[in-house]
Amino acid sequence: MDDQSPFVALEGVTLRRSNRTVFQDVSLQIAGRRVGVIGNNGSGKSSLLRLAAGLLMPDAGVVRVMGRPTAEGRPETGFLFQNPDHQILFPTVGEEVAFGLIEKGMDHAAAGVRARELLALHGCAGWEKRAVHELSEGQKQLVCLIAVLAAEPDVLLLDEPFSSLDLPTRYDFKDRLAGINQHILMASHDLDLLSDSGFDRVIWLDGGRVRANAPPESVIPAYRATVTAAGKARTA
Amino acid sequence: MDDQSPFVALEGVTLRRSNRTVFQDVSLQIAGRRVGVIGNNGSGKSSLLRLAAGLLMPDAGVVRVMGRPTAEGRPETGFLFQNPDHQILFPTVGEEVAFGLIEKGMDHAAAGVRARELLALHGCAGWEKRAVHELSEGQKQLVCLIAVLAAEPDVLLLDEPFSSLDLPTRYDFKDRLAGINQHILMASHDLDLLSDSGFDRVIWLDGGRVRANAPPESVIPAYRATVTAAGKARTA
Amino acid sequence: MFREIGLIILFAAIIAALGLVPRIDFPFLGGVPITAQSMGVTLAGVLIGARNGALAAAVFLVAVAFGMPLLAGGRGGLDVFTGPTAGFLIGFVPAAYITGVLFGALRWGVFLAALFAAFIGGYVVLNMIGIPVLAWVTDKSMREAVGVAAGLLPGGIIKAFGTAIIAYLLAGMNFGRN
Amino acid sequence: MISGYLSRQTWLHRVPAGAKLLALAAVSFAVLPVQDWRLLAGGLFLVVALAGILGTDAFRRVLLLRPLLPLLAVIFALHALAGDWQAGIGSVARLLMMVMLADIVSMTTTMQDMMRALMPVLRLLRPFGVNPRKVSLAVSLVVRFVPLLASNWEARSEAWRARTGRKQSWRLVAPFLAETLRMADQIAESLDARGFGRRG
Ligand SMILES: Nc1ncnc2c1ncn2[C@@H]1O[C@H](COP(=O)(O)OP(=O)(O)OP(=O)(O)O)[C@@H](O)[C@H]1O
Ligand SMILES: Nc1ncnc2c1ncn2[C@@H]1O[C@H](COP(=O)(O)OP(=O)(O)OP(=O)(O)O)[C@@H](O)[C@H]1O
Ligand SMILES: O=C(O)CCCC[C@@H]1SC[C@@H]2NC(=O)N[C@@H]21
Ligand SMILES: [Mg+2]
Ligand SMILES: [Mg+2]
Repeated sequence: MDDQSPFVALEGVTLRRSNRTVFQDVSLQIAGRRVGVIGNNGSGKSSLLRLAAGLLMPDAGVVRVMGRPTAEGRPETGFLFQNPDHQILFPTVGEEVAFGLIEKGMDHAAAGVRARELLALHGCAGWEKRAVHELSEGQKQLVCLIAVLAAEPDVLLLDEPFSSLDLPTRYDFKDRLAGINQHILMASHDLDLLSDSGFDRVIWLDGGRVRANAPPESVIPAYRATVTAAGKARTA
Repeated sequence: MDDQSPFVALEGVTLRRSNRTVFQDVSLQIAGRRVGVIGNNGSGKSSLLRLAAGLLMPDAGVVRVMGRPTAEGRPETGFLFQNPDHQILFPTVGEEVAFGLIEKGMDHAAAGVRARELLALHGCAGWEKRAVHELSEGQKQLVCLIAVLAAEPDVLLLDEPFSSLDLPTRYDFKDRLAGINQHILMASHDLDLLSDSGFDRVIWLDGGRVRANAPPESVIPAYRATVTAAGKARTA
Repeated sequence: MFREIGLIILFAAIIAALGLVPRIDFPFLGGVPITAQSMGVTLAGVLIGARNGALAAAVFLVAVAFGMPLLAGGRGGLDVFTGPTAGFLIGFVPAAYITGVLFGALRWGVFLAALFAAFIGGYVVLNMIGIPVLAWVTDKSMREAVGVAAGLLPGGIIKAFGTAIIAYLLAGMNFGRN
Repeated sequence: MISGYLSRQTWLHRVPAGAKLLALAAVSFAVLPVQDWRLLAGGLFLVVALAGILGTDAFRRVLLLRPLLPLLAVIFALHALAGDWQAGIGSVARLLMMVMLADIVSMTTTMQDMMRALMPVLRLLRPFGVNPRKVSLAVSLVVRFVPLLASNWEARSEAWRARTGRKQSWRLVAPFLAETLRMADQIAESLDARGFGRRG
């Protein structure tokens, strides 16, 4: 799939989550290699990512990933949950990272070896036997990120991947992501990161509507300006 | 208690968390109105806050809050957990916010009214009946923050309070915190926020040791420099 | 389907976690411990239904057979299936199933229905399978074995109440099912 | 995590798990109808000898079956009181033998080998809607969720202490149960997101 055709597309999508209408007849074409999603809390960023992952099905309309409707089967995406506790399945770091590889068909032993390598690559050498629930929050998020990247899916859906990471790890991943060949759709409140990490486009969600879908140079300053104005209004 | 005497003090503290020594004979005086805690993932920020809240007891040494050892009884602190899911106890937003007020002795009806007021003050008018687990992650964090501030404890221990908040809410709280009269000890990876929100001091933890305890103007650039150097080394 | 897998795993884990409650041994029970795990089995039947409850019990037993120390007192491995309480263990699966079926069928209100279903599943069914196997494996006479069943009655009643109370508490709140 | 697994590798570790399971099943069936106490005592002796050959650590591990002792004593006493001490010895020997043998198999087989060996059995259940891969994943996840239940309770009571300054209370039961059930959804969603089940 070339970079111009959309890797995720919403066509007349309506989404309700327990009585609350999150999206109402939204159409959106997401194309490019790296696309950011910004917007206030509750604007629908996580819901959009969940739709693309096939974790939520639209109440009306169609969501396509790589051209194929999610209703026809779960797309091959990697999903990083905003809250690491919602993602972690296994007691040890090694199993957590190996799981995606095993699901892709790698055999257990090879997956274990590969998991060790990947951990070492990200500065977590020797973590495989550590209990996941005894890690700090940032360490947990890092393990989740490594686990998602390990499986090398065609489309990466990252929900606030850096919210608990420390500065050096953030720098590391900025470089990592720039070198990645897959499609990335990433929700983030870290506007600096989105403006200077080579993102092709940024989507600005506002109360479930698409306010903008354009290069970061134009969207981010616009979002910032609105927000600062609103902030002033609120304190006034 | 004046601003010069420490509101939290560690005296020869050793802390082990399941076989891992987090702090080894650490002594640290934390004084000032607003104090930040920075450091890499796993450096011990959350552990320090948990010690101050009396949620962890040191294996050796003494932790004092407002002069009183935590071993003698839990200090009157407000604690914001890094992960909102670890904090939330009640099904609805209203109960969650009212809880701290009721604990302080306010009667149920009055607490309910006050909770509604506080929610409205922070732009969450009408949220009291909403189910907490149906909020977005950022909305959850906001509710937790409002709930902790509601009880107006003498010492506020905030663990990454803004990690999932959107820009307008961050701005709001920056102003809010500047106007607060209580002591604040706040762990954060948001260095910009710590440098320009009137923090008195910043503590830099590094692998369980105190690397610095000084005004932000000196600590934050030093941390940044080390981190960037390390980041460069890692990619090299 | 995924939600069901989550529930099955979770309830298997709940049965296992109830193994952390210390077991009580009385000499007159001839080696059959009083444990909280049979309550977990009835809880599964009541809360996630007959089929899923039985699957949760089965997953728990498979985990035990694989050698995980999940039985009360930290036991696990194949030996428990050749021991005197093997019948009770195997009985966990039909016990959960029958508890679930009864609870689903009875229209008496949550508390009473759960109480009755849990007693039948967690006491009657378990003993109907457990006692003969006990007699067989240990060469006890049926008479002595039935004496054991009588000794298990008070615990059986208490645990049925436990299941009923929890079912009642959970029915009173919407526990986050979307 | 595994109960009595012997990490030191012995020759019995190298015997295929399937063979060990079949042998165990065969012995169990063969030994049940036997009544002669001398035969049973002889069998028990062989099993004890097997543990001895495996090494002192294995032998000691088998002796951990001590909780069975009161039961065995009761069984023996009942028979003895009835005037048939030989039957008593026979019953005790048979029970001990089967339990020890099963213990030895568990001790020398990793969980993964056990899973692989039981796969064919699970496959037989396919017509009844049993998916062997799902069962084995479910089993490994059960282990994770036991400590997680405990830490979930810990987290609730920590939140309670942080916010009240008091010790945990019965009022935590409701949020604990609610959170626990929510965990089921999270497991399910995470499994789904991680691609589980896409490969048949
Ligand atoms: N529950 C726990 N049990 C055992 N060890 C733990 C636990 N929580 C944290 N640790 C360990 O203690 C050390 C300090 O962790 P802590 O959570 O204080 O770090 P932190 O500075 O808050 O990190 P982060 O920036 O990721 O939040 C780490 O090595 C971590 O792995
Ligand atoms: N599980 C849920 N059930 C019902 N409503 C939900 C649920 N999760 C989120 N919502 C609602 O859906 C809307 C969009 O939420 P979403 O999580 O997509 O926001 P978001 O943009 O990711 O916010 P944040 O920046 O806080 O992560 C919000 O109004 C939220 O309250
Ligand atoms: O742990 C075991 O080996 C199995 C114990 C089975 C105990 C049975 S279950 C029904 C009855 N109620 C009890 O409390 N104990 C027995
Ligand atoms: Mg979100
Ligand atoms: Mg932390």
